[in-house]
Amino acid sequence: MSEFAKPEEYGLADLLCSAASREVGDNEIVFAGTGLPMVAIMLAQNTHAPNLKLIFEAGTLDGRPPELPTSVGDARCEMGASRASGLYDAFSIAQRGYVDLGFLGGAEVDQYGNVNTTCIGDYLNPELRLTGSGGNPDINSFARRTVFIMVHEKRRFVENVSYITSPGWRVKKWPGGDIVPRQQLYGSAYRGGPSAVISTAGVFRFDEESGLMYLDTCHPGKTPSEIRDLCQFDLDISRVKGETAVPTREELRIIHEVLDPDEIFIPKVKKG
Amino acid sequence: MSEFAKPEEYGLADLLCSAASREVGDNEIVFAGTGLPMVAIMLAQNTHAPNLKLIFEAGTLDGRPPELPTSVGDARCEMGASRASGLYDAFSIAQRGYVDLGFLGGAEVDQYGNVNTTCIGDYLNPELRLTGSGGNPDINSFARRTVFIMVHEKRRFVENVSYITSPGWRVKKWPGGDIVPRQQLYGSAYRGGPSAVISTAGVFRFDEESGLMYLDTCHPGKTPSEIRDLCQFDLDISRVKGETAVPTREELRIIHEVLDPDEIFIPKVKKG
Amino acid sequence: MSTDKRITLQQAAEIIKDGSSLTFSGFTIWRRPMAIVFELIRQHRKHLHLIEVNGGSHTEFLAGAGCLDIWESCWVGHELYGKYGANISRKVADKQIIVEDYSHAEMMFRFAAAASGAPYAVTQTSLGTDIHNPEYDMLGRAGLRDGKRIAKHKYQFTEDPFFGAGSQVLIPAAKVDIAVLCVQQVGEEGTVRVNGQYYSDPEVARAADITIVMAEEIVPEEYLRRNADQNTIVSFEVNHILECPFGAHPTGMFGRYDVDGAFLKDFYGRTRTQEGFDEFANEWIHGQNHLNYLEKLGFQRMLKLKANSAMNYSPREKKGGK
Amino acid sequence: MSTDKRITLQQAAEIIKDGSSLTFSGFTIWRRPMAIVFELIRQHRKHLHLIEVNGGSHTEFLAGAGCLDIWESCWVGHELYGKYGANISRKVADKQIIVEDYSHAEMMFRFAAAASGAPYAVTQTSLGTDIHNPEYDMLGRAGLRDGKRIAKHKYQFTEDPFFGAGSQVLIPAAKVDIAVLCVQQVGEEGTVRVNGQYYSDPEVARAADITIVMAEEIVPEEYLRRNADQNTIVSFEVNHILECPFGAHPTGMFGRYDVDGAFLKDFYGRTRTQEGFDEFANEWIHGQNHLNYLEKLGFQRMLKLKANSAMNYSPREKKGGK
Repeated sequence: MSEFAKPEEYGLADLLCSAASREVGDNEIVFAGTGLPMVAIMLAQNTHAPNLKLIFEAGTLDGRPPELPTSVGDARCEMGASRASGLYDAFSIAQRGYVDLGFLGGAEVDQYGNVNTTCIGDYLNPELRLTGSGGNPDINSFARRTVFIMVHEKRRFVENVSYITSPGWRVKKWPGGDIVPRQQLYGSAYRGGPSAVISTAGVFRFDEESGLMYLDTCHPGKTPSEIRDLCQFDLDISRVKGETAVPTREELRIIHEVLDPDEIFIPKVKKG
Repeated sequence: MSEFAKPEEYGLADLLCSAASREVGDNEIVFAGTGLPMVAIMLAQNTHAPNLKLIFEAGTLDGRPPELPTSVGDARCEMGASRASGLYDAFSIAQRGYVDLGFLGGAEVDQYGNVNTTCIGDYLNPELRLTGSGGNPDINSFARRTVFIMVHEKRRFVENVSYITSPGWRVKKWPGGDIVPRQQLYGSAYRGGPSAVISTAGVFRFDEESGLMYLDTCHPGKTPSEIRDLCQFDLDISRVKGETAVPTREELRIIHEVLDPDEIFIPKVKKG
Repeated sequence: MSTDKRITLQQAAEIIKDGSSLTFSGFTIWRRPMAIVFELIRQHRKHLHLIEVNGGSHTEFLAGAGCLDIWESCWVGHELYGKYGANISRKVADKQIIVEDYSHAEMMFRFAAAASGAPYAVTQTSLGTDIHNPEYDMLGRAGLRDGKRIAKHKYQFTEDPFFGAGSQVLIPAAKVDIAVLCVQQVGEEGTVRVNGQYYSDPEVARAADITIVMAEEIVPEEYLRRNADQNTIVSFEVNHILECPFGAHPTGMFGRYDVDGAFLKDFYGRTRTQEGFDEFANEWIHGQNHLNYLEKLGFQRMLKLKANSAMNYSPREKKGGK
Repeated sequence: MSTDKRITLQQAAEIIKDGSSLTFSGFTIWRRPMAIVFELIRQHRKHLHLIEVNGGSHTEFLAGAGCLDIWESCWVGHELYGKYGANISRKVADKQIIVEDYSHAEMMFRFAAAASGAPYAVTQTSLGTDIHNPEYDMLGRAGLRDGKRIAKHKYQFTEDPFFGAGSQVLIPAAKVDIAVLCVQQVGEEGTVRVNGQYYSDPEVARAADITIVMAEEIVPEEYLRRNADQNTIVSFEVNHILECPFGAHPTGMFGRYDVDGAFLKDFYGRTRTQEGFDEFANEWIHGQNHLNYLEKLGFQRMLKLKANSAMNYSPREKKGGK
């Protein structure tokens, strides 16, 4: 492994991308969304996980794009792929249980890893309608692990999300809406759930028993109590392992020279 | 239309094939099984119904085979087809309601057009296990009209078939097995049912109200009462329209020179 | 041999009546039948019920122009060229559009059910989310669930009786009057060959009662039938066809042209307000036809978007720039 | 780069254990993995549970050889070369094989459900027939419906709650241990390209827990990946691959060779009795390997079956003669 970069050599997006890529194991089947998740996965593919299999929601299976696609519908996804088909295929494969890991984003997250990408405020009288679910709940329902990449702001790490778009470790059982453990509701489709949230402040994981979020590592320069203060719920900071590992120089080279030279998703750090 | 053939110029298989082909309208979407039904449909395609669309169960859609396929899985099916795919496509198209007409066969038929292709004798202790259903019940469930082509023997035109493989106009409502009108059971999937049985003795149709079979036309040389005696149930012969129209010389030419020159399905009549 | 299926762009839009339910080919900002969408706006179509696996720039155009009463889907935005659907968002806040939310897989399975003639699909996706919150059944709240084209229920829950797999959510088939597709090639008799990802095109074509296919080129039917196993949609599933080069612009088409990112960024930036949308529509849609529109875009722009035949995308397109 | 997926014919058969449930590619007498079927017979495999969309000559070989305990399907025969499945028929009468009957569409939908991870499918086919007669639930009668691999019920009835479409039959997903496919091309990493009709191959490959692909040729993976939209099955759905030219004989393969009708007629004619079957197996299967088998068939026969590249079938083959 090449040397770790110095603080002035990388930006926050580089750090997130590197941290996210380390969640991927070799040979895993990974479902990738547009943007930073896509860069993170392709970084893993170009470093420690050369045999990972990439699925793009629009219908590209085991894709090996030579350059970064702009979205999962992009023609760039299909270069070198095993099969290019459609969404029925992609979601059937996911529901069938092939997917090891999904990378997702969100506007709000709660302490159980429930994520909102639908609206801010009351659903029936929304302050702001967002993009909607997309495949977020689907990938999160079916993958063994999911990793969320999020901007860390206090208004985003909340007690209760405005709308549960994507299921965490404690979910609502309808019609009553009682909160129940995810496994109880999913039955034999249960395979796992959110395994990490990588925010701009730190890396968070979930307690297996309680389903509650805890702080795993702080990004360089942040302290556990600072990060706790950036959450509306009472974040468990008792299990912090230390600092998030920073990107290596080789990772930075791949991100900026190979994957995203045009800075579509990840800006370069201005040197000097 | 060319002249009708003389009695010595055609055989029983020619007569059946010609009669069956006349059940097809132009521009109809037709689901074809292997054997004589396939010859009949391709005869229609080569005469009065040039724009019929042929579906083969194995997954060929709007096929235009230049020579007779040996079965629906045959590579010959696919020449000139709009799309070659698979059974999920073929059956989805059928269930979606695209199919106007299906051509089928059977070992036994009852007075309501229920057909058996599964076994002779008690299902739990069969005298003879036959091929099984294949797509017979599926095509018959979903098409607007179905035409059965059968050998006429008294043991085949029965009061009750050993096993209802393919649904007629009165069917069994499970779990009790009460006999109910087909439309009642099929709900919005109801589009029609058996419209004709073409046997080696005559052409039979069904009364819209009672769902009962009646004799429509007798093949040349057969009388209504002879035909009634060839049925175990009390066949209605009060509505006979006359004789089944015989093949034309042009039809015979197409059958024997174009479609089946090797006499795979239809033997030539020995002249002189 | 067959009846002629060719129609004009104007006729295509006229088939879609005020109050029709409709759906489209493509995925977010790829292979959307934009030329027909623009024509619908020119013809001032109203009260449309848009049901789609996912939304995109075309949804935003229709929403901004006031064509939509109902939008049933899961996502809208312009990907990296505009992070959310500002027109949908504005009209939802103003209660001018009813939005019915499903998940992406649910929308796909709803169309797959309709395409195979089943009244509903069975899935385990999105259990425990607010997508299944009975309070958020917006078509139900509006009293529109008549059980005819709009199902009596948004969803139903049941248990798997066969393997004890647990809770299942049943979701109704997506029944839709008209599907409008935008593809690379269609044959004279309606056979469609899509190159690259086909997204949900085969299912939406089969789910709809009427299917209109707009293609970059109409090719001899016989050419496509030489390789039946490479075709995507069957002749008899297509009712009408038309040729319209660059008909997907500003969205992209595999093997033909890239997404016009700069155009979408401009649209996204300028249409947060109704006034902004109206101005944009006056500039690019009203008083134009497809050829004027292309002239206005100009050769330089279109040549930059043109895909390289070996790569199927444009190596010149900078993805909308910074 | 990836782990090597190549195995031998013998190893392929060894993956299928006594008591396994399995399924195959192909349609009646087309693209059946006969070389592996013969090897299973040589290895005296027992107690197999064969679940297939439809049966064919391979079913008859396995039944005759005593490999099968259970056969769940809808049809067996040799098309025009043998009008029914005499070995299945004999073993059913003797109660040596349990047959569970579904309709053809039901079998297809059962595999489609399994392939998409759903526990069951919803359909309206075959309502009112004896396929749904509760007395004829043969696996239930045998006490085998444990709700694990074999569903607790053969079917269930329900009403459509969404559109009032009426009675629906629910049919359980076809869960199966191993799928064995026979195709034209497989890449080194497992990508499959089927030419011509793909029958139910994509669904059975995805439904099974382990998928073995036997191909006429193993081709460079990179060759197939140049045109991803022409491939049929994804690399990671395939666990093992092997190359076996003429591996489908006596069944046919689109673009490669026709059905050997004379061989099937001979088989059908000689195997009505167990003695006849045993004699046929001693002549063609036991003590042979695939190469001996081809030598025994001889060049003349195989050249006659060889498909014309432009037509994808053999213009020389007289379809088994009269």
